[in-house]
Order: sequence, then C-alpha cells, then structure tokens
Amino acid sequence: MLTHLRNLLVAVLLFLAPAAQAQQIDIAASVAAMAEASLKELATIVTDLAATGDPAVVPALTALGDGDLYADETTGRVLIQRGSTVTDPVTGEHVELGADADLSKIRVNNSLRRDIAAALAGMTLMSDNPATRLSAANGFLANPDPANIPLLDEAIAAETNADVLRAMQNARALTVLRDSESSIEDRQAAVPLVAGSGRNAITILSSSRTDAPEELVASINAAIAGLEQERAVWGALQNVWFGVSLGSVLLLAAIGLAITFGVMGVINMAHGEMVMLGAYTTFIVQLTIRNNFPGLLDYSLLIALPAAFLVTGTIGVGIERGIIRWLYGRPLETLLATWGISLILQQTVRSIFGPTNQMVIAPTWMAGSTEFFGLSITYGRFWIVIFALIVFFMLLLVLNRTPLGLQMRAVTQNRRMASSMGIRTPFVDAMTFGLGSGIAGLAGVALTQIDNISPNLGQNYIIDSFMVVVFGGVGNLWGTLVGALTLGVANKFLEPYAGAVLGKILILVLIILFIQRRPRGLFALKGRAVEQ
Amino acid sequence: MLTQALFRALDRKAIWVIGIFLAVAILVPMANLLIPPGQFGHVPTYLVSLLGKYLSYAILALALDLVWGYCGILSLGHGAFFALGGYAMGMYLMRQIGTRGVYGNPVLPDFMVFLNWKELPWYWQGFDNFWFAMAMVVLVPGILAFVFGFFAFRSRVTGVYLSIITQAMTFALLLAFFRNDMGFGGNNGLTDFKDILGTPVQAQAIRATLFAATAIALALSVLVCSMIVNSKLGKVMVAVRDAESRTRFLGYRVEYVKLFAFTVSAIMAGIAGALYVPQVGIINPGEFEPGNSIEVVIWAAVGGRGTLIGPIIGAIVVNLGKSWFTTVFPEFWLFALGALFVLVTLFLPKGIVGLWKQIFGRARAAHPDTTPKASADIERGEDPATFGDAQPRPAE
Amino acid sequence: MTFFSAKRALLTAAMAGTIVASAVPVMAQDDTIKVGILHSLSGTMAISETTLKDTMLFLIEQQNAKGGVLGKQLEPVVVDIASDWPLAAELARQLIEVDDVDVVFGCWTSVCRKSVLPVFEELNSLLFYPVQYEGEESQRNVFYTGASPNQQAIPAVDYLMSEDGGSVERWVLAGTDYVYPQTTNKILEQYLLDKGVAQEDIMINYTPFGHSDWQTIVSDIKAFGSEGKKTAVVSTINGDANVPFYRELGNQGIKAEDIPVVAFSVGEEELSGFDTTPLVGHLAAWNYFMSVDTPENEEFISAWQDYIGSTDRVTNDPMEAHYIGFNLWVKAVEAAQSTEADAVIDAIVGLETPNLTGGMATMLPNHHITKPVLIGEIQDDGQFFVVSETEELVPGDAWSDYLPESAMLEADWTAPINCGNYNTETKTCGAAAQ
Amino acid sequence: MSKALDTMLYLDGVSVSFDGFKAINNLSIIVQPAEMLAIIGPNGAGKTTMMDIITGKTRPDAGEVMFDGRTDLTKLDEAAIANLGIGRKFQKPTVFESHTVWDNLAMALRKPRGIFATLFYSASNEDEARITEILETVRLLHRKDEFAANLSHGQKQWLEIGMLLAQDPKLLLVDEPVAGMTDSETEETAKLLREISVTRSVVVVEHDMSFVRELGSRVVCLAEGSVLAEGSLDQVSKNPVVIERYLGR
Repeated sequence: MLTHLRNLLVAVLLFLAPAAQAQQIDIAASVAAMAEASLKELATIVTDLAATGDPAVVPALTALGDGDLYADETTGRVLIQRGSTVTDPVTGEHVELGADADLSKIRVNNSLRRDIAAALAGMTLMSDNPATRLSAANGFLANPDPANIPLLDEAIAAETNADVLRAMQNARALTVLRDSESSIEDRQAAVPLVAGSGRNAITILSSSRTDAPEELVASINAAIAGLEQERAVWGALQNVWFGVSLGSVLLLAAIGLAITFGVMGVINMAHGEMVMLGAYTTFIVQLTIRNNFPGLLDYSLLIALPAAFLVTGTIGVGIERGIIRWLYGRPLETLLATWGISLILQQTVRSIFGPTNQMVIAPTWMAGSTEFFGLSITYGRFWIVIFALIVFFMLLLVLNRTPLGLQMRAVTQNRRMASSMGIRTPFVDAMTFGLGSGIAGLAGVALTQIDNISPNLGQNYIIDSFMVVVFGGVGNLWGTLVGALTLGVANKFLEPYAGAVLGKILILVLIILFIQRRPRGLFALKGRAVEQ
Repeated sequence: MLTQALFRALDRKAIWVIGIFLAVAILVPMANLLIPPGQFGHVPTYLVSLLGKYLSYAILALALDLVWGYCGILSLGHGAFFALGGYAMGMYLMRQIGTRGVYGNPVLPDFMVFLNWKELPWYWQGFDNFWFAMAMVVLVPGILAFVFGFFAFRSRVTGVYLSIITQAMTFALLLAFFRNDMGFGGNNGLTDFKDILGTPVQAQAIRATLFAATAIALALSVLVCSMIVNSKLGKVMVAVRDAESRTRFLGYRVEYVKLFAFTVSAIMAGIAGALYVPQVGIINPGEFEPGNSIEVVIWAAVGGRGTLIGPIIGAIVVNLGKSWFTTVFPEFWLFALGALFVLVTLFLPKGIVGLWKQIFGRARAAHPDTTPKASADIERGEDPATFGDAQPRPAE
Repeated sequence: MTFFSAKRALLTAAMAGTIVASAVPVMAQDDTIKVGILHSLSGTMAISETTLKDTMLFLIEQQNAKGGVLGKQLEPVVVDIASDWPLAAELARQLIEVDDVDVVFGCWTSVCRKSVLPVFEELNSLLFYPVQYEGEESQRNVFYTGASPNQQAIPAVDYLMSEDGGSVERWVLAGTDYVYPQTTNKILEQYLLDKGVAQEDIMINYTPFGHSDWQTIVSDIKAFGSEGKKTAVVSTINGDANVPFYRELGNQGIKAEDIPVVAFSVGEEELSGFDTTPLVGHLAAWNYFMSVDTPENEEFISAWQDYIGSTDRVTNDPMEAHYIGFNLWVKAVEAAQSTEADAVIDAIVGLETPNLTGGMATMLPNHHITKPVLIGEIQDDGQFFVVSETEELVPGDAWSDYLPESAMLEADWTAPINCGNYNTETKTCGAAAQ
Repeated sequence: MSKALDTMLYLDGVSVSFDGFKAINNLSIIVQPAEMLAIIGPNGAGKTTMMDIITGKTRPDAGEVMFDGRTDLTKLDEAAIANLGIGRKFQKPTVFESHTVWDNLAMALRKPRGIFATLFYSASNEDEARITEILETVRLLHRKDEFAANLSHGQKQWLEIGMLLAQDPKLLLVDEPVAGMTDSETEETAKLLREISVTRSVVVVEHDMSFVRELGSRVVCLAEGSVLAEGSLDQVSKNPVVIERYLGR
C-alpha cells in the first residue's frame, strides 16, 4: 500500500521534474555526496536539499528516511533500491547494477528522520495524492511553525478532500494558537478547532497554556475542562476495550482447557505446551511460506490455523492414547503425568529450536491501529478478539450440534451407559482430548501476534487458564467466556490504580475469595448431580 | 494422654525411621568433623550441606504427604509455607549481618539502603532476636494456613478447586515477594548471610550442626506425623480422604480435621524452609514458583504417598537425581524429570514403597493386614487421592 | 499404610553410602586446568544463557588450539543452574569443591550472582560475571566484565538529551520490577533531577516478569509523550517481556522519531526473535554491537559462526564480556604463572586486552573494566547502527555517584586499601557511614 | 411450632428445587419418639432429598424442619445434626474401605468428636466391649481386623447398620437397608430395626414390600416430592392413587 503510494508520488514528481531543471546540478551533487557523508554531514545535506524547495529532491529524501537509499561502494553512486528495483534518486531512471556492485545502506538516525519528515511535509503539501497531503498536514501538526501559516492557508484554499482539509485546519489552528505574534482573537478562535482535533487535544492545549496570555488561558482551560469530561468516558471505554482484548487472549488460552479439564476431568498441565506447539507450528508454516511462496506471506497465519490445529490435535490424541487413558477417574494423576509431559515437550522444543525466541511476522492486515471515535484500537488485538469469539462459538456448535459433540457429552456423563449404547468411548475420548489440544494450538497461532515464541510460552498461560476455567465454573463453556472477559476487564481497571504487579496479585486474591463464596465457580451446576 | 499417644506413635516402623535419622544426625556430622579430609569415611562439608538440603526437602515432602496422602487435600501451594518459613529465617540472618553489609548500616539490610529506605519496616522489627524469628518460622506459615484453610474448608472448597486456589495463593505470594516495595529484597531475595547465633554460617561446625538439626527435625516430624496418623484423628483423616461426606454424617467436623492437618503441615513446611535457608545460603521468591510446589507432589508420589517413609525417600531420590543430572547431563534433566512424572503415575501409583511391598511383600501375602484387597478396589474406583467430587460433567 | 523392615533400613543406608562415596572429591592430579561454566541451560533464563555457555566452550577450544594456558589444556566443566538460584549456589560449591575448577565463568541474573557470591568468597575462587548489572557491589573474588550503570544507562541518557539524540525533555523509566531496573532507575532519576528535569516530567513504571499485556502502559506512554515536550522511554524491561512490549509499541504506532525507546537489555540475540521493521530507530545502549566494524570483531564473528556451524547466529554484548573476561584471566594466569585465586587476583588488576569494538579493556582495581559505550539504533535486519559512541573508554564504577548512600564509596582491591567498600570520607572500609 | 412439640421429627411445608425442578414440594411428615416410619415411593419421589434435608446436606427453600420438638435443623450442618443424635445409613453402603471393620465402628462410636479429643483418644475397656457387642449384633466379629473393602455388599450393609448403632442416635434414617441381603438377612434386619424402634425413632426407606410388611410400621408413600398416601401398609397399598403412580396394576 505504502510503496504503491510512493511509486505514484515518484511518477507525479517525475512529471514535474523539467520545471526544476535549473537546480538539478546542485541536487545531483548533494545527493551523490550522501554516499560518504557522516551523520552530521548528512544532516546538512538534508537541510540544503530541503531549502531548494524543489520537488525533485523528494524521492531521494523519502528513500533516505525509509532506509531505501544505498551507496554503491564500487562506483560511489547513490541509488534507491526497493525490492529488486534500483532507480536513480534524482532522475528516477532505472539503473542496471554492475556485476561487482556492492550496495551499502546509507544509514540515518532518528533526528535525521525527523528533519526529513519536516522537510517533506512542506514539499508535499500540494501533492496530487490526498494521502500524501494528509501526512504532510500531520507533519505540520507535529511541528507547528508560524512561518508555515501562509503555506497552509494556500493549501487550505485549494483543498477539496474533507479529511485532509480538517487536518490542515487543525494544523493551522495549532500553529496560530502557539504563535505569539497572532492576535488574541485569532488565537482564541483557534482554541475550539484544536479542541476538536482528536485524541491528543488536551495535551496539546495544556502544553499551549504555558506561555499564553491570561485571557487565552481562560478559554483554553474551559476547552480542557470540557474535553476532560469527554475523556473520562472514553478512557473508561478504552479500558473496557483493553480488558476485552486481554480477556479474549485469556479465553483463547483457557477454552481448550475448558474441554480437556471441564468436560473430561483431565487436569491437563501440558495445555500450555499445546499452545506453545501451535505457536511453533505457525513459525514453521511462515518460514516455509517465506522461503517458497513469498506471495502468500500475508496469509500465513490463516494457513497456519488448520496446520496448528492438526499438529497439536494429533499430539493431543497421542498423549490421550498413550498416557491419559490409563488414568481416567484419577484426575490428580493426570495432573502429575501431564506436568511431566509438559516438561518433556518444553525441553524437546528447546533441543530442536534452541532456547531463543523465534520470529513470526505480523501480516499487514494485523499491523497498526485505527481510531474508532475516541478509542484507539490496534488491528492485531481486534482480530484476536474476533478470532477468540469465532473459536468459542464454533466450539459451542461442535459440542451442541454435532454427533461428535453429543457423543462427547454422553461419554462424559455416563461412560458405561454410552459404551453400552454402542458409542466407541475410547475413540470419543481421544477425539475430545484432541479437540481440546487442537484449540490450544489455535490459541498458539493467535499468541504469536502478542507474545514470544519460546519454549516457555505455555507456562505463562497455564495458571491464568486454570483460573479462568475455575472462576467461570468447570464444565460450562459460557462460564469460561464470562470468566475470561471478567478477569480481563477487572485486570485492566485495577492496573491504572494498583499497577500491573499489584493488580495481578489483587485479581488472584479476588479469585481465591470468590471461590470461597461460590466454591464451584460463576456458573456452577446445582443439585444432587454435583455431589456424585 | 500424651504418653499414650506417644506410645502409639512409636510403632515398629516409626522407631526404625526415627532411629535412622537420629543416627544420621550424629554420624554424618561426626564423619565430617572428626575424620580428616582425604581419609575413608570423611564426609566433605559441601556434602553435609547438600544432604541437609535434601533432608529439609524430605520434611517438606512429609508435610505435604500428611495433607495429601492421609487427608486427601492436594495442596499445590506447599512451597509457599516452606518459603515463608525460609523468609522468616532469612530475615533473622539478614539482621545478624549488622554493620558488615556493604553500606555498613547497622539496622537496614543492604537492599533497603540502596533503595533509599530510611527505616526498618514494622514487619522486620524483632527479627534480630533468634527466638522471635523462630516463633515466626512457625507462626507465619501456621497462621496463613489456618486463615486460608479456615475459609476454604468452611466453604467446602474441595478437590481440584482447592488445588487451584492453593496454586493461586503461592502464585500471588510469588508476585508479591517479587515486588521490591514489599521490603523482602525483591527478586534477589535475602542472601549473603554472615552469622547464625553469633557463629559464621560458613563454619564447618555450624554446617554440621545445621545438618544435625535438620535430621533431628525430620525425626521429630516423623514422630509427630506418626502420632497423628496412628491416633483416632489419623483414622478420621483417612476417612475424610476416602469419603468426606460420610465422615460428616458421622458427626465429625471435617473442616476442622482438614484445618488441623493443613496447619500442622504448613508449620512443618515452614520449619523445613527455615532449616533450608542457612544451608543453601539464599531465599528468594523463586521458592514460591507453582512449579516447585508441584515438584514436591512428585517427591511424595515417587516415594509412595500415604506412608511416612515414602515422601522422605522420594524427596531424597529425586533431588539426588537432580543434582546428578544437572552436572552430568545438564540438557537431559527436564527429560528425566518429566519421564519420572509420567512413569511413576502410570506404573508406580504407590511409589517406591509400593513397589517394595509388591516385590518383598509377596511372602506375607496371606496376612490380611498387609495385603489390602482394598487397594485394588481403591485403585479402580475411589482412589483415596482423587477429587471425589470433581467428576467430569458435560458442557452446557 | 506404612510398614517398615530391616531390609528397607539396609537399602537406605546403602543409598546414603553411595552418596558419600560418589561425592568425595576426585583427588587425581591431571594435566588440565578446569574452567567452570555456570549458566542456566533450562528454565526461563536458558534463552539468554545457553549462548554464553557455547561462547565459553568456543573460547576454551580456541585457547586450547593455541596451546592452552601455562602449557596445560583447559577443560570445561558445564553445569546447569536450571534457573533455580539456590541450585546455583549448590553447583558453584560443587564446581569449586568437587570438580576443583580454578575459575568459573557464569551467571546472568543478579540473583544468581548474589546467591553464588558468598560461596566464592568462602572458598576463595574466581567468578567472571559477564552481564550489565545494577552496580553497588564489588567483591574480591568477582570480576564484573559487563557494564555498570555509568557505562550504559548514563551515557544513553546523555545521548538522548543531546541535540543529536533529539533533546529529550520528558522521560519514561519503564522496567521490570526487580533490582537491576529499580537501582538503575533510581540512579537515572537522581541524574535527571540533577540535570534540571522536573519531577512531573519523569514517569516511572514497573511491570512483573514476563508481562505480556502492554496495552495500558503503552497507551499511557503515548499520552505522556504527546504533551508537547520531546519524550523518550528508558527501558529496563527484562527478557521475555520485551517482545510483547515492542509489538504493542509498533501496533499503537509509536515511532522512534516520536518517542524513542532506549533499552539496556535488548541486544542482537533478543532481536533475532522478532520482526524489527516497526522498531527501526529505537535504541539500545551497549558496549558492543555485532555490527561494529573492526578487524577483531570480524574475526571473532566468523570464528564463532564457524564453531557453532551457522551463519545466522548473532553475537552480543555479554558474549564480548565473556571474551574479554576470558582473555584477561588467561593473561593474569600467565602473568602470575599460577591459577591460584590469590595470585590471579593480584596479577589481573591493570592487565589489558583488546575490546572487540576497539580500544583496550583494562581491569580496574574495583574489578570492573573500562569499556566504550555505544548507542545503536535498531535496523530492519535486527542489527544495530551505532549513532553515538563515547570518545574515551568509560571506567566501570562499582558505586554510583548519584546515590547518596554510595557516593562516598570506592572499591579498590589493591594494597593498601584492599576492600570493596572504602569510604572516602571516613577513610575506612565499610564502616558505618550513617 | 407447638405442633412440633413432643415429636421426634417434624417436617412442615418443606420445598426444595434444583434449577427449577421441584424435588420436594410442600412435604409434611411427622415422626413420633420411639416410632418407626417406612417410606416408599417411586424413583425420584424425593426420598433421598428428604433425608438430605433432615441431615443438613441440602437446605430447603421453604418449610420447617424440627428435631426433638425444638431444634431447627435447617440452621445446622451435617456434623451438628449428627451430633444431635440423627444417624443415617446411605442407599449405597458407604463404609471406610481402607479402615478395618473394627476401626469403622470405633470411629462411629459415640465419643467426643473434637480434634484433640480424637488425637489423644485411647479406647477404654468399656468402648471395646461396646464395639465387640455391636460386632456380635451385626455378626462381623470374625472379620473385625479385615479391611472394610474386603466385605461383601451385604456385609457392608451390616457394617453400616453397626456404625449406626455405635452412633447411638435418637433418630435413625435408614435408606434401603436390605438391598443385596439374603432373605434370612432381610428378616434379621427387620427384627433388628423393630428392636431399635422400641426406644428410638426410625425412618426406613425401602422398595422391598415384603420387608416393609415385616416392619409392620406406619407407611408413607411419597411421589413427586409430596405425600401421596399415609397409613398402614395395607391402607396405603390399596390407595388407588398409589397403585396408579407407584405400585402399578
């Protein structure tokens, strides 16, 4: 997407290039000088180039900021390399690399990146591409400078796109607000505009307050007071969202356990390792795709889902057939045996992949964030919430609407009866455990997006998962859902007051106290059946 | 009354176990102090501390077995009581450092000085007194277990729920002790001890004494446990384990029986922790790790739960294995430990002691006392240690 | 039911006998010098420490190829701490007493060092500790080859305050709740206050080990950083918690240009675990980066990659610390013509060995070494681009000058002072200063 | 309240429901001192639930449950109720299988139940004589040192009855005592229960009609949680509603 834009930009600028013929010599020389420049010299070159105001420098500066500008050590030429395309930064022509070409990146640091962004903002404010103009306007918002007011006015007059126009007006308002030269009336008029500019309005306003004249301070304070009320509401909602997204992670981790533990009565301490194996499967799938089918990289997580389900499900079936089935009716023994399995699985993975973290790249559709009214929602978390809910309802469907689900419930309620009715109980046991493990694997796929992929991954979730299942009530999927979301939201509301560590301790204490009140969890089954 | 109980406790088996550990308490320090290094029979000081550590683990395993093997309460948080006892001892040892800390502050331990604490928090007061500290070793785990158990057992939290909340308890304590603001040295815990009762902890004689104290404590623990399990109360405990509600209908206050066992067990664990700390030289929040508490369960299971000697054997054997593996095959330790968990549960449900009985008990198979057909029944249906009422239920 | 018999008693006794017999130190005098390697190969710390074990094996192999030390071959003795700190003390004792090693290279965490420290003191052996740490310590038997706070944290903050670094005015000190971040942040807070930063411009935040849900904290940082003043995050977040932290930073769109994060615990090895594209420009302060272009470094990297059999393996700062520590030890042994601890301790102070990043590492009397401090920006290939480097080597300071309790303390293990906490005011060792 | 006076067990208007299912519906039953009452009824009639309510395992949603004319049982838990003098034998014989027969009885023996009382308890000669006596009554003397697990089903029933005797209760609740017993044993049991009912109150739940006949007591037929019919066995078994709902035609 972004590269697309850049190409467009380059094309547009190429079209404009002849107009800037006069200064091209300078530009070319400066760009060429970048090859050998130190960071300090680069800073000077960037300032000089920006000072030309010539759109022809845009491609070079953009590439420099993005880390796409290279120097060919053999020829000393400065080139732009994006993927396998190599172009000349000044002319934009394609360049065929010599056989002995040795490209080394021209490196920049943060302050240079900032300079470049500021320089580009001025030059791209009148670009034909609305997205470019938008980012330019936002650039002005970040660096308000009264000198830019005329430029902004010009741009506002010509602007047709509503979004871009708003951004430009915000940038102008802020600049005016901060400008001690502007009249008080103008500055006061700017206050409501700035107040309406979005999430950071309060902080922008309060920072503008410091050297403002008194009458201005009054109106700024009024605006802040109004905004703060609004923010309290959105802040609470934001917390709810954080809680829901934490809760959905807990739900994913716990839901497989709700099957193996809640339905089968197996205390599966290796559950976390199933999650971990799901994550490693994702890693392998992505590695394979990256090496062989790079075009599919964005879908690697989707491809990893069935793979992880199958891998962990199969391992789960193996564990059930090999070990668990000898231990039915002795839940405690399953705890010990599965704890042993978890140690073995951890060490196996450590031996094969090494103890260090492995990398799973986020697909582009899961990167970044969006503003939803006053909420900031990151795509990664958003998709995990959706995914958790899908998994939950699919599982509900499987348990309540399929023959396998029926058989599972039959076997767990009365094994002997089910068996005498012709249900192959060993098969059903294996499938149930496999299902629980497979879902753990799915959770592993999702967790690659927020956590480490290391042999210890599972251990971080096992206790939380048990808390969720026990809190919600064993044997009740809805309990698991409500339990996970409650714990997630409670955690996020405690965190700002108590801090992350104390918050977590408080949650544990609350669970302990809650179990005293309701020894069988939130959604406990009642009646005689419970005691038997 | 007490004499009768004591007499009952000292049956043939208990006399043997107690006798062995009392002998060990004398012989090992003697072999360490009297036989010069290099000569046959000399026990190096390093080994004395190591064995002392194993024996303190054995006390912990025995404590767990009292609640799990006899009373059916699977505590996954016994490491917490052990650690609390250890911290109480550690606090005493920290206060003993006095001005020898790096900052030379006579009152504040080093970690408080460099975190800029100005005065000793109230809960550190009194720990410069050995007897006060020893009282805390008993009281802190005991009171925690009493309060925790009082509410949990009164609310009839049983089976897996109880196991999970004991795990939550130790996990919460782990997080709490990690916090530097708690004033227990955070992640680093308490270390760099100098003196115990005015004598350097590193001194050979002190190490031998600590070892002897641990062995005697173990012998006393066996005596106390034997007293309990051989009394009518012990029979009620087993009854609670096997059929909790039936015991209640007989008029026994199951919650008090459990509370008694749990508290006594926690105190034993605390004492074990207090003996452990000066011998290993450090106490840190890692002892609260839920994994550690689960490992204690496997010690008891490997040795044979529901017996007095089983957990002791289990703790020593598993830890010997750990010491050996982490040196000889460092990469394989987790494989070995994991396999041990799986194999013992699958093939040795009664642990080493059970295996011993199987092999050597055959000859006396005719005797009804020692060949409980009951065990077969129990194994099949109502395993004493299973969570009687955590049976599988369907999802809604 | 318990039952007991004479047979079992016999078994127990036999077992006890075996323990005794097997653990009596082997007194055989063989022709090797034993080197103990004390790292966690399993458990939570294995992720970082396993590489260090390999590094030591690699260095020993190289040294043996060169003919060993004092004409003897070096023999590594590896043990696994298993991330269990009391076990570390036990294994340290075992290495020294049973395996009879002459020197130990090991530990990563502070708690590991703290737990083994009394053992080394008691048995008078040598420990080389290769990781950056919180300072406030100097022990006769320990050599600190990693950075102390003045060799990492303070130069990093100086850089960010400079014009090049972006003239940062507001600071978020985010760390995992344990001693290293607590102490480092305390030092930094005092340092920042001394530099005129207002108290309300410093936000301190602690999280538990392995914290994985950073949504709230990152959004707080974002809010804190959008109040007009240039803001930076100084991260002492440890280990596993870094990946979710950086992911959340990337997802919430915090760019290095806006709010740079400078980390003290994130190096090449940690970065090999994730996609660094969204992190380009965030910083780390170390004394070594793999990308530093010196002949020594190039040689080290290629030899290491040959040894480990993979060109994907990275090198990092603690590895260099082991490299330096090992070379210093070899030199000291050769200078002293002995592996005896006292002789080595006397000989090693003042010895020099090349840093991999240029300049010479000198062992100081306080058992810390001189180091260059490098600030690097994360690149999209997981490497660091050095954007700043101290002009001169920085001597490691055992006692921070920015903490009131330790400002007057100095460590000097040479005659005549010969102590780790010499009070320059009272002219005594460790005497009550309060 | 006054109506409860002089009764041993007084249930009035008791109801309890589980998740909407009414297990007991407005049930009223009175047992006099030294009276035997037999309760019959189809499965799911609420017999066991009724016992659960009396022994404190289940709390009723509504209604009065009085013991000995003055004690409100709904406020007490199982142990307290047992100690008041209510003994219960379960439908499925529940004995402590890993204890010996002797120990099972020793535990049931009416003695202080406190922690320290049991910890320091030593059996007196009197206690041993009492246990031996009960063992003779239930004819298990020859197996006193065996684990209860090794007993046959019938013997377990006897052991449980023995435990009931050892408890020395004022009111015995006996759930299906003769399941798994031979005819002669059944007869023996009926005789034993009749003897007991001379001095104590006994409530027996049983399906075995010939056994109920042998008890010769007042009979209550329960169905769907409330009393269907009450009277002698003949009266009850002739009741058309009982025939319809329980006995079958």
